Amino acid sequence: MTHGNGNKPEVQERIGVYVCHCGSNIAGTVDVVQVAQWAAEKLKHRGVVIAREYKFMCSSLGQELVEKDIKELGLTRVVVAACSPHLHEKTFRTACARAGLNPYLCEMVSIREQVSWVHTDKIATTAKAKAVISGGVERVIHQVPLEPLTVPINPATLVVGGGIAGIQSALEIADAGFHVYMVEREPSIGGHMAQFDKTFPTLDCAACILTPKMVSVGSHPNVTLMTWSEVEKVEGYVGNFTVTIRKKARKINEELCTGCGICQEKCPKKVIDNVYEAGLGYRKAVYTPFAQAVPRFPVMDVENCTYFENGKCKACEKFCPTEAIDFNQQDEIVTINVGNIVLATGYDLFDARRVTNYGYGRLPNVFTSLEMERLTNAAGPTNGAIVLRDGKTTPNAVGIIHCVGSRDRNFNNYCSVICCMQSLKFAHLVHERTGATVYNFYIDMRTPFKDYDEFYQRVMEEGTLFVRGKVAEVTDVPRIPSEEGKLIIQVEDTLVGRQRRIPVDMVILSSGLEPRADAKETAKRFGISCSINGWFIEKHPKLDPIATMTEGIYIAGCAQGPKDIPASVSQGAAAAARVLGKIEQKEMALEPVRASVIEEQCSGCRICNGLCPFNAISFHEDRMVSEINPALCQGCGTCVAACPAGAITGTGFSNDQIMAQIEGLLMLNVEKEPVAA
Amino acid sequence: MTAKPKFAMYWAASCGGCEIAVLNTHEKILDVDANFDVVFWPVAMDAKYKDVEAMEDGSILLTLFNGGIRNDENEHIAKLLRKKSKILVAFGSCANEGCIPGLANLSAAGEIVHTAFNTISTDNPTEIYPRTSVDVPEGEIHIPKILPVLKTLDQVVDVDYYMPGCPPESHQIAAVIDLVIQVLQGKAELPPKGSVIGAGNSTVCDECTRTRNIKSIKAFKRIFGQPLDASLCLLEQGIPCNGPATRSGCNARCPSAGAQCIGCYGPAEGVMDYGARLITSFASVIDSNDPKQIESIIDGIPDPAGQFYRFNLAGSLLKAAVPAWKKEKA
Amino acid sequence: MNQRITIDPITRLEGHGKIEIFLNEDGDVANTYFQIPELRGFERFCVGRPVEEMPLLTNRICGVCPEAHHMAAAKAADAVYHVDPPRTAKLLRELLYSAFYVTDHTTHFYALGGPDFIMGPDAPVAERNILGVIHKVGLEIGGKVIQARKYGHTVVEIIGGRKVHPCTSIPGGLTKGITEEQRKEIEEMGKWAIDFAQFSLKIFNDIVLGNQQYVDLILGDIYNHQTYYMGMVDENNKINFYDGKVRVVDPDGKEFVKYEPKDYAEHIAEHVEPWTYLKFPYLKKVGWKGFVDGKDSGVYMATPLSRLNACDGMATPLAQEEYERFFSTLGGRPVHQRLAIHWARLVELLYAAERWVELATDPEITSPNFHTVPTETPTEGVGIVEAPRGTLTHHYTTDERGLLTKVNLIVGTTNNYAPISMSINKAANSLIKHGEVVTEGMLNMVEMAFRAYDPCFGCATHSLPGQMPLEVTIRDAKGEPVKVLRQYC
Amino acid sequence: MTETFEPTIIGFTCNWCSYRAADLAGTARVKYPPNVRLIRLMCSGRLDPTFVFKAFANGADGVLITGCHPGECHYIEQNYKALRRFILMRRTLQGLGLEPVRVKLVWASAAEGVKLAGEITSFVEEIRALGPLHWGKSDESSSVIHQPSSLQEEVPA
Repeated sequence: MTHGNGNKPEVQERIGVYVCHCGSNIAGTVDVVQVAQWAAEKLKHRGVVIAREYKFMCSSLGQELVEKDIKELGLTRVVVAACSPHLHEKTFRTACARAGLNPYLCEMVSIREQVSWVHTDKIATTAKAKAVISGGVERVIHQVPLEPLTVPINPATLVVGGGIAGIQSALEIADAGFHVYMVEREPSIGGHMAQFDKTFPTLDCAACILTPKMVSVGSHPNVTLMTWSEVEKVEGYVGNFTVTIRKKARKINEELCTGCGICQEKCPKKVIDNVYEAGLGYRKAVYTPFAQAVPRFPVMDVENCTYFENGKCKACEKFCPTEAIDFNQQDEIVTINVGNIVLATGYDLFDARRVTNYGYGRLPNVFTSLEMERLTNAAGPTNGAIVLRDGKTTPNAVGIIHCVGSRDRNFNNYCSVICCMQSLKFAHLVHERTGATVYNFYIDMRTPFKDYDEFYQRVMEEGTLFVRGKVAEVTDVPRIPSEEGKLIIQVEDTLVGRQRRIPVDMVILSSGLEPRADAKETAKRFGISCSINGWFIEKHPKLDPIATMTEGIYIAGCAQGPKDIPASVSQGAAAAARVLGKIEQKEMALEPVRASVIEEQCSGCRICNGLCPFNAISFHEDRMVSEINPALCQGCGTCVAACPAGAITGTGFSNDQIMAQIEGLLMLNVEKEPVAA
Repeated sequence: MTAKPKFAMYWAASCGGCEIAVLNTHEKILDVDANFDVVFWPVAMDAKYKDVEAMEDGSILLTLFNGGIRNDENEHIAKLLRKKSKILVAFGSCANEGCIPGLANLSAAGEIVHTAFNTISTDNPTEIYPRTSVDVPEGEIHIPKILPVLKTLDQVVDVDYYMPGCPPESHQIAAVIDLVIQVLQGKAELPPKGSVIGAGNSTVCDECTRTRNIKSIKAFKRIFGQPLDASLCLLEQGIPCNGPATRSGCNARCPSAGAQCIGCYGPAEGVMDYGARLITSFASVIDSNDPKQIESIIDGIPDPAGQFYRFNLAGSLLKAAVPAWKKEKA
Repeated sequence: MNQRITIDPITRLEGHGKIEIFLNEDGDVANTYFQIPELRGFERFCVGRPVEEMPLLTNRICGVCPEAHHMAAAKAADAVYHVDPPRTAKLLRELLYSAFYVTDHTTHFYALGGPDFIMGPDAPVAERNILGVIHKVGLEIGGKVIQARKYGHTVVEIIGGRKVHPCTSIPGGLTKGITEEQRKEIEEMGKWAIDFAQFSLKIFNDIVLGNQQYVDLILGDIYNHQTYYMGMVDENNKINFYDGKVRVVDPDGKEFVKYEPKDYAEHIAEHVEPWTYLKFPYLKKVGWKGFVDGKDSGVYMATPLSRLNACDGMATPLAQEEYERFFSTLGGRPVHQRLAIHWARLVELLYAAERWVELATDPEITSPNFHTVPTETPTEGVGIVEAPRGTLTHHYTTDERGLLTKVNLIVGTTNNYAPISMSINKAANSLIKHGEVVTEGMLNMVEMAFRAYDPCFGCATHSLPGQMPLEVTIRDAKGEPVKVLRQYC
Repeated sequence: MTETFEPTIIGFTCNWCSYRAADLAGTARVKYPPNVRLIRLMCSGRLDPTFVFKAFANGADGVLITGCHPGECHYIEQNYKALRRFILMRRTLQGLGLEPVRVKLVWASAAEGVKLAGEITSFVEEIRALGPLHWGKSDESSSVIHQPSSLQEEVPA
């Protein structure tokens, strides 16, 4: 019960210490030669049999040094003092494995990012490097060989969200010959893209490129499509998820329905279409959101259906040639088993009403970008005619405001990425179809990526006027006669450096993108996390933007953050590639950093039971002990730290290792060596 | 004369409860007498210090040592008995982890004396305090030196076995006596050196019959502040019961008597710091993510240091509170 | 230059008590010092703890009489919270306490103090112990003694949750009650205890009172101190161990004061000497006059004898008879002879056993109403009970959260620190004349004087176990040991 | 000590945010005092108070605990458990007479290298101002504590 008072038994391990110069990156501020000598002498009694320094440990020559020593000196542990383990831990572990040493017996300590690069005083920096190494040595002594845990992979995949990203993912996997379940919340797949007319910068028609893909999803033998459906529960772990899905009642028998559309024709009830037509058009109480909807089956809008309101009508039923109408149809709960999950749940459009000083909802001729998409759409409410709310007047002057709700402390700080290009697209379409004068109000013009800036040049050449400045206000209160009956845009032109009032007939608000309102619940349901802004968090912002912290769950499209169509498509495809990779492996190895319960020490107090966000901990009433499912465990170690009986251990980061590392880090103090000069 | 192995039991700074617990094994005492030559046991028989000194090193087979190391005499005898004994057992909470007297390590030893000699009923206008050596008219007389911090037995000598409890349960003592006798008769093996004996490896919850569920604490409560459900886990009722972190072996006596476990059996197998286990487990199940609310929930534990280190302070990683170290430097 | 006789204690080894005797040139006793060398500091480290923990913390002051501290602490905590526990709680606490008394007094009479009489002061050291008693009185007595201890501890466990260091008393009452089955069991054991107590008194009659030599010994001057006597009494001035007022009678047996526990500090003060860790309580209003007896010295005694001296009788019939016989035999109240403590202890043993049964048969004892939730803001409180070895006082002050800010403890044996020192001094004086060598029998008498008090320095120093092993070595002028005497534990 | 006191500080980082923040500080060559020595855990939820006590017992003058921002934990919500433990642990250490500022909890995302460096710098300064802790140091010597003289000094009259 006495702890850590110096005198430890002689160490049995044979440890090799390798100090990297990293050119001058480390050697510049750390006396690596002295550190190596020090390790060889001062840490001998701790089992260090060899300590080397080398220019670049990560080079093949450097790695060979380690391998050679393992073989020839019979090293049982390796400590590499170099850059961050996040860069080269794998490199050196693999090297050890090549030499026949269990890779987890290799400990990497960072003396670059956290030592040589952040300190200046060479003596102090060198001393700290020693401390860090002695910590690593103490830690590695207590490391144990670990074997990764392998789980079989169910080849079926769940894709959540039928937007372009999800569609791309689903098709890639299905085409590769594996089964895909696609779950879409709306009656039809297609997502936001289905609402667009033209797509920047090429201006090819969204429908033309999207609908074929939608059709092939709908008809693909390897795809089970579940629209008007939502995921309710996800259990299990990578390779073996069990997903519970609620198929909302369409009140239409999909077996019998041919999608002829007679029910929609006959339905007497007109309803404003706030979803697809953005409130500019009508649909019926039984409807398919748009002509090319996939699947073709309509959905009955129970809130608005006359029959459900007062028990009369049933027109649809009367006229349906296949008797597919089923007023008594109930929601259906379906459970499926899949090995991997792709989340492509998309975004919500920023509600322009929130920027009250721009007047949307109050000033009739202020439009949102989505409304504009519908107006310009040949299949839209005006058959593509760009007119004011009155439905006939063509505007003479149009103002397009960028960054509505984006890059704005009051709303969202981030850039929504697509608004600039979308605004340029509108500028072009307005100019092309109405010849009106077009003003674009922007903070910064952001046109990266292929052919984007060219498009910007083109729109400028077409004579669109660009005003650099954040619009203060859109008002219909004139100050001078010429402003009568106009919408006046109040803005500081930061290029000329003065306030301007620009009268126009029509204002288009280029709204930004926001995470789905229910993104956080969705994240929780799938065991992943959201950023402060609410976008799903990827495993690594640069090196792994597809995977998440939860094995077997991938993210694609705007659910991960604002992006345009090509980016969404590539991410969808990338997610598919990752899934296919997993499927091909048939089984996968999980990082062996895991917690486990020592049953004879577990008192069954159940303190740990509520602590695991991955539901890896279960309680056995019969034996009165808790148990951890290694496949579900993500290795965070929270339960290890919480167990009052010390009955939970965590591999890779065991108490012994960490306690030893603390002792090692502080050993220099015990030796009364100066921490810094 | 007698070929029987020698047995000794000694108390240092302790309350005598350990001796009573041994006497409460009743007839087992006779077994000890039958199988051992009891050479030294102040509470039960007379023996001379010089007798012990005269013995060969290692000539006592088994010594049960209870009591903490409070003064230099305790330390002196601990070292003597270590020298003379083959097997030295830290017997009872005091010798294991300091027990309640170890709470003295919350303050400087000087303050302990000062407080004791300035109580409301103490008549001490001239600030007289005990001194280790005093000149009386007839000559000089001495009393032992109090150590700056109370130490556990294994902080001053090497200990072979640990037998926890305040006091150790009589049925556990009886079991250990049986084991030792069996070992003497070659019918059993001694556990590895350093083992904890006469106790379980798990914690009190393991033996507690109260029903328990997934825990989620909205408020910590005082034991006397409200009626309690006699069959439900006390911690789930908000009572800071130390059972989850306290070594099993007592048959969950206090919880089954409606009182919270106060931790007299010390940490569970392999645990490095008893208090830390309670801090982390209690905190983990606090039902709030809001710092302010967490603070106010924790207000329900008015004396965390005492709550978590009631018996274990001297044996904890930190051994004593800052003042105990600070004052010492004076 | 003075010669020094070190009554060289095992305490060098025990750290548990030490006596220094200084002789003058003539070889007569110049002075004696009885030192207590340890201190654990409960008054200090209990500060900051929640008051409801005191019954658990102060248990650990003494493992021999944890029940006494548990009770005093519980009562002080009740007072701090201004809560009056339900009757059932009080009955249960006193029931536990009475059973404990039976155990404790039994242990002392048979294993510690009694052998002196049963075996006789001249009996060889090796025989003056429980085994000797067994041989003399008969084997079954050993079984009975063990039985008595067992029964007592069983009751403590049933009500207190544990055999040693009970855990069920909280501010406002208890954490649990008892069932009818348990009550029956307790009652049966209690009845047995009454028989046992009477049996013990019979032994005392036959062996001690039947032997004039012993009676003379008891009445001998060497054990005579004219001091004040303290004990707790109920509203009828009958002895009560658990509750009541503290009554002090003067050396003539007249009531000197009867105070409420909360007023203890007006009546008791503690004197300090630099050569010991233990303080010397005395009657404040009389004052500290040193280690002297008589009316003008504040020195008082708190033992079974002092309790009998301080009360007007016993609350139970059988004990009352014995009480009367006690004083008629010894010549009326008060009795100053210390050796009479042994007899007094047996009278209390009988009372405790009778009380045990009384309480166990109270209709309310099994009621589920064993706790009242405190509602008042905690402030300050004093709890006093009669510990077997003397009046035990716990005094707490807390903040509004019930965390202790002040703790004061005056425990059983401490009350007797001065009288014990005086007895030692007196014995030494009468023993050691001109440094002449004295007989074993006379030396034993010193020991008897000392042990009569059944000093428990576990309580006293808050550091020592129940009994004090003491080895007295008399050295001649050359410092050679000539005689050894020893107190048993 | 005549020359300025150089505190030793043990810092605990989580693998996903604060350790990466420390890496980022390095990559960006942000400078901070060398007094801090970092230990990598998978998650701040792994932080066992035992580690902190161990650090103090072995001579650390301060302990820095870092993790992902609330709501950004890579294990979803484990940093909240770290927060709860930190608060109760700090209370307990206060009860043991420790200046509460000697333990510090800092949230740092993988992108906040500069912030983390700043926090470290200010923490080192705070601890330097407090002076050495020396917890357990006096344990080696078991000298008397209340020689009459020394006691009189110790005891505020």
